[in-house]
Amino acid sequence: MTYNINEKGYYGEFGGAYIPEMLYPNVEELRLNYLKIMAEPSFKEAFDQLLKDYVGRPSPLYFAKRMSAKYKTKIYLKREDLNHTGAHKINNTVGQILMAQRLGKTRIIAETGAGQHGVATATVCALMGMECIVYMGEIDIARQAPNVARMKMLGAKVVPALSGSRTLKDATNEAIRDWINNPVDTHYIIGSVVGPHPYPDMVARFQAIVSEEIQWQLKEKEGTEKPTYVVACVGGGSNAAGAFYHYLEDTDVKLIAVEAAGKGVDSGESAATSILGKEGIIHGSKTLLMQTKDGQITEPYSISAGLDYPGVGPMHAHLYKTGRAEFMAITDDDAMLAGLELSKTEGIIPAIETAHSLAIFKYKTFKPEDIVVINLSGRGDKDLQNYIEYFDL
Amino acid sequence: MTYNINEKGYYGEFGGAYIPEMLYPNVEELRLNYLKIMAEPSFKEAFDQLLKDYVGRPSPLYFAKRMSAKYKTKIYLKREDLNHTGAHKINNTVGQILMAQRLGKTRIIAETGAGQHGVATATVCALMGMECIVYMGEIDIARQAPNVARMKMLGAKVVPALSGSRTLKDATNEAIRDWINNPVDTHYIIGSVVGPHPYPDMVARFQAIVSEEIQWQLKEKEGTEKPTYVVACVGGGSNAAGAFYHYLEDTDVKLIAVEAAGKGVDSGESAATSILGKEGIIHGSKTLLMQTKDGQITEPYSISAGLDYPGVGPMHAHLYKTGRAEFMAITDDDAMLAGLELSKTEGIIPAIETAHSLAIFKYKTFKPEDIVVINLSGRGDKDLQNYIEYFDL
Amino acid sequence: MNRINEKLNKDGKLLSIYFSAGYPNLSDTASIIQDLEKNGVDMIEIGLPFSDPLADGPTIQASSTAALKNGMTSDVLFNQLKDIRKTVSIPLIIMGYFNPMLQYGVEAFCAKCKEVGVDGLIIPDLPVDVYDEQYKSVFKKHGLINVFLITPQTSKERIDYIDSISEGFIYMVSSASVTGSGDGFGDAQTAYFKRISDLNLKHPQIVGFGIKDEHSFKQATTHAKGAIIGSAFIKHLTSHGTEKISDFVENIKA
Amino acid sequence: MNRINEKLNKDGKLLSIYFSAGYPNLSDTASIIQDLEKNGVDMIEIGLPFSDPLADGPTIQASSTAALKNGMTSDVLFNQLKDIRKTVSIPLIIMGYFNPMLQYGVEAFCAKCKEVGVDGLIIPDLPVDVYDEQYKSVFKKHGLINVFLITPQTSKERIDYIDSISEGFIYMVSSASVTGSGDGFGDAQTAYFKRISDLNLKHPQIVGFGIKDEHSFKQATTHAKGAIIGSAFIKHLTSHGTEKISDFVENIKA
Ligand SMILES: Cc1ncc(COP(=O)(O)O)c(C=O)c1O
Ligand SMILES: Cc1ncc(COP(=O)(O)O)c(C=O)c1O
Repeated sequence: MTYNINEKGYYGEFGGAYIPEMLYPNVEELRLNYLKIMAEPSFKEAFDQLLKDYVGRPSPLYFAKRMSAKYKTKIYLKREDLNHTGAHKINNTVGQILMAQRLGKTRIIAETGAGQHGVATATVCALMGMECIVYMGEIDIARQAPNVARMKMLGAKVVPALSGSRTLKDATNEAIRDWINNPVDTHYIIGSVVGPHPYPDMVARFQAIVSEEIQWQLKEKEGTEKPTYVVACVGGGSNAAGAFYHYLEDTDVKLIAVEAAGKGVDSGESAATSILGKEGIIHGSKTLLMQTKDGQITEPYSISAGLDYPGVGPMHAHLYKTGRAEFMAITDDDAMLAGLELSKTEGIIPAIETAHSLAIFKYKTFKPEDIVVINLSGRGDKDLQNYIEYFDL
Repeated sequence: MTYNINEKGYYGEFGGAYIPEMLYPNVEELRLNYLKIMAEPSFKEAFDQLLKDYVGRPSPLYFAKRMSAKYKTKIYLKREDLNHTGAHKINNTVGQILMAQRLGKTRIIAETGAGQHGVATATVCALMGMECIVYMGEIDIARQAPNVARMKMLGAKVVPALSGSRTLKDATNEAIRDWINNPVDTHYIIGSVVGPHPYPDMVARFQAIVSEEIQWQLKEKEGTEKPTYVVACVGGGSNAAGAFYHYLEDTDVKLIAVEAAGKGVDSGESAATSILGKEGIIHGSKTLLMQTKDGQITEPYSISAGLDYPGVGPMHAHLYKTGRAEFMAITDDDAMLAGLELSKTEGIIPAIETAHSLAIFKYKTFKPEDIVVINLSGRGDKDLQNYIEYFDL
Repeated sequence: MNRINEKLNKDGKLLSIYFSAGYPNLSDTASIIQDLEKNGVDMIEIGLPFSDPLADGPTIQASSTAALKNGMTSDVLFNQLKDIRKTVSIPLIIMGYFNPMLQYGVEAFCAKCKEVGVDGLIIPDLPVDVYDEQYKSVFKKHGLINVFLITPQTSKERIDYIDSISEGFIYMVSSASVTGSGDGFGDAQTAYFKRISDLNLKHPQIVGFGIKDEHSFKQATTHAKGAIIGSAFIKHLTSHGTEKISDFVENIKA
Repeated sequence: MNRINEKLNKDGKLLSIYFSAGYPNLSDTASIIQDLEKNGVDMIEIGLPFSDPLADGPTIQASSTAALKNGMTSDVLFNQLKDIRKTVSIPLIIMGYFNPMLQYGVEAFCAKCKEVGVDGLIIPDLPVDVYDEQYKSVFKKHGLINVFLITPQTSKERIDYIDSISEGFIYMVSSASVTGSGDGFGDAQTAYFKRISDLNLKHPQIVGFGIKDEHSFKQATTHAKGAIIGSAFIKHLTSHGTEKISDFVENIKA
């Protein structure tokens, strides 16, 4: 059994490219070229150079001494929060902008929920002098004003998605519509391991730098490349895909994917997609998604805008189905408390998305000799307003 | 002639420790021990380790391709904005918290203006489990709400300075008062190269990592350790001190210090301390400061809270007086435009403080073969509200 | 012989109309179909509404959303159609996204289509190759024709492939754009219609996307067997309700 | 002989009062000095207000700020004091921060002090060693006594050094704290007063910080030659104006 993608673009039974014919040429062009381009030495060089000098990689693997003492195990934090723009998202957008250039595209579109991917996309477009249009739900625009301002500072045009629930799912619909209308000059930078093949694989490969670095960094620190556990939160799944990537086939390394339980898995206000979802098609991919009995996609809920997505990438659907990864669901309240705890014990304010993965210590006990690597996917600056209100600071 | 400090704690005629007797034991303890402690292998190791794994050093030296093309010279950005907490300030607080531990202190106080140093101090206190009190002008508390929230998330107590103009200068007074009242258990983490000897020198040494890295990074990229110019903005002067440090005595390398001209050097609303200041004593140090004919310290003005300080560190007073560094004064308007320009051409939103150093290209022409290293002292997330309002985004 | 093929075999240009089932009111579906046939429409695409219709423009999306709010589901639709063949004889095609069909069960969905007298399906997000490998036999078993799309960007090779597995007509997307945009056809589009016509494919083409009046209908059918109108008809329903369907159809066929 | 030394040579405990020049009103300086002498105060510290008085507590800072607002400057003060020696004979000391003096010119400042009859200076932020190296000769030239502070944290060695370069009294800070805090003296402080007294220094000590009433004055002067009251007197001025200075002094000396 393999846990990675097969030559047809599927992880087990999940994946594929369930796209309208209008998108076929674009997606096919990408499918035929992405591996070839990524293998070109000049691409690799440009990608590595930007990750190093622009993004600030390698991101540290930090031994969290006080957290480790508190939970009586060895906790390492992979510091994606220190990347330029403040999250793992930029690893992918740097890769995709180089890909878009090599495909001769001149116009970039993207969707965004919390705005992190939108900012990361606007950033690389500014860097390359490319036109950038970001679709964002009208409601998210209102509640993520600082990230909207960042995108505008960076020269991007932010277009409100006015349909549906006016959040991430609808922004994605709008971006796809734009792509259908602009089939020749435009590249769509998807922000997670979702969408039609080859997006999930391409994004996972760009994010794989995370586990590549964990391997040699852990070797330096612990004499082994293998942690006992790798833990990551899952919205679409890209930071988890990156953190898991080089460990996928090595079942000695246990994987924990943490989803947002919102107000409780069974509360009706949740985003615990794997647990609550059923097989279906969303945004071009066969995967697990939250939907009505009748096949209408439902609106999820989480306090964290970045986990507030009704689907999950096909890799994660497969990891769930096969049991390769353990899936945990963490509520808003537990996540917020874990975010505060990390702030006070390690001086790191995490994104609320990330805070979900830090909350697992409340529910899971580790052995003193276990090495638990948590992917610290982003910093909490964007979430301050939320923290302030929640804790009445 | 030396441009660095002498054994008596002076840079030329500037520096010294003009402190009340109540502070003498504390400052003297520090003076007698700081060099010894910094030279201890265990201190060095702990400092280097934290800078690497926690702060995320080395910060990249990034060749800004599009800015370079635009201004027809080679522009490198030293990415202090990528440090944990988003500015150079943390280099110093990491050093000082280790110093405080070795001096047996258990309680930390700090002053802050924009909140960056307060956040950096609260961060290292959380990391070490130390009590942290941050003094901040009542007016700054109101206009820098996100940084206040960050400090509280990190477990620090933020105390409003209610006297005087209720900004940075007064917060510093309050911090000094606190120290006078708590002479035994407390270490005062000053946030810039200001205050009584040995603070300016100690802070400069902690920030010197910046130019240490520039040396080997530039060697890798350009085959020489020596840029033609090193440019940095100056509030108290710590990021400039760090960027200049290893080049101080090498007059082949030209130094440019950029101060805030506010609404114009001669507008009466300015913070161009070196140009407008006269010799005097502020916060324990003999230096240049803005004052009335009668010796009362005046309140400066700049759109950037971090440059809004009526004094400047004694090192910079000396660099100004001797002509070792060129001092330029940049207005609010020029700085804001330069911040927007960097965002749109390189995808990096700088702190407004930093934006001042980017504005020099409007006034100074460089040769195509010149290597201009700009210390990108911090990221602009904290300034978004200001940018939004200024540009009506 | 499937009603779609029968219709395609006849002379003359075909007018096909799309609307969202359950719009403007939940129970309008059957009567709209009846009215359309009465007024001389040749074929109908019944839209099965979906929460996230990413290949549709704002007009169809809005009618979909309204229909869902009205309570439309696959079951409701089949129920509304259960006696449709007592009154209606033109070809009926369900057009919808794949996920609701997948949840219904593709086999069960096809069986129901056959039971109520639906002749074919258009599923924009079911790719040709997936259909070919996994679902063709089910569709055949229930006598359903699956209709595929081509666009100006579709390669000759792929057109041939699509032609080879098609059984009714080829849905020729007028331009690579979501439904409801554009304003009459320009030179590039009419050249494209002609280019495809000149390929002499085995299956006739019906143009969709951007047809809204007599003029664009004529343009589209100069080189193609027929044309489908969607957004323009839905706008008509939104403005005039279900009373004046005859006006709309007469205007096209004028 | 300097008036300060003369006073220190006399028997009995000395009451010294601090207030900010120019407070409550700009022109109150001289009359407050006169009133204080009239009511039996032994020595006066005239506060030269400063924008950033970092060793002072909130009360003195507030009176400083008010005095600056009233228009107090070094020049104004010297002008107000120009005839003071016509009416006042007790020692007068100017207490202020170093920067205004530096701007005035230390030499010029000292000359002016001498001219108007000021006997000494207390400059909290002028360190002993800087004074020793750079300014001692200027002070001497103008017959001014510079007063240094010691605190409970000051080492024996440093106390000896300070004693060696002092010429009047040693300002013994009651606790290492800014002015105006604390509430009577505890065991630690009285032990400290005794410890210093037992050193038998060359120069007498006068206690400052935290004295506000008869009780604390008695405590402070059990082992010291005198005590300085600052914040408590300023609070009195704030509440009662300049009319009832006698009440305040009587309460202390009761
Ligand atoms: C910090 C952070 N972590 C995690 C996520 C979730 O996305 P993914 O599951 O693709 O990593 C987001 C999305 O915005 C994010 O900003
Ligand atoms: C980003 C940034 N740059 C510069 C400064 C000015 O301080 P300094 O001159 O000590 O570097 C500050 C102070 O807050 C700052 O936040």
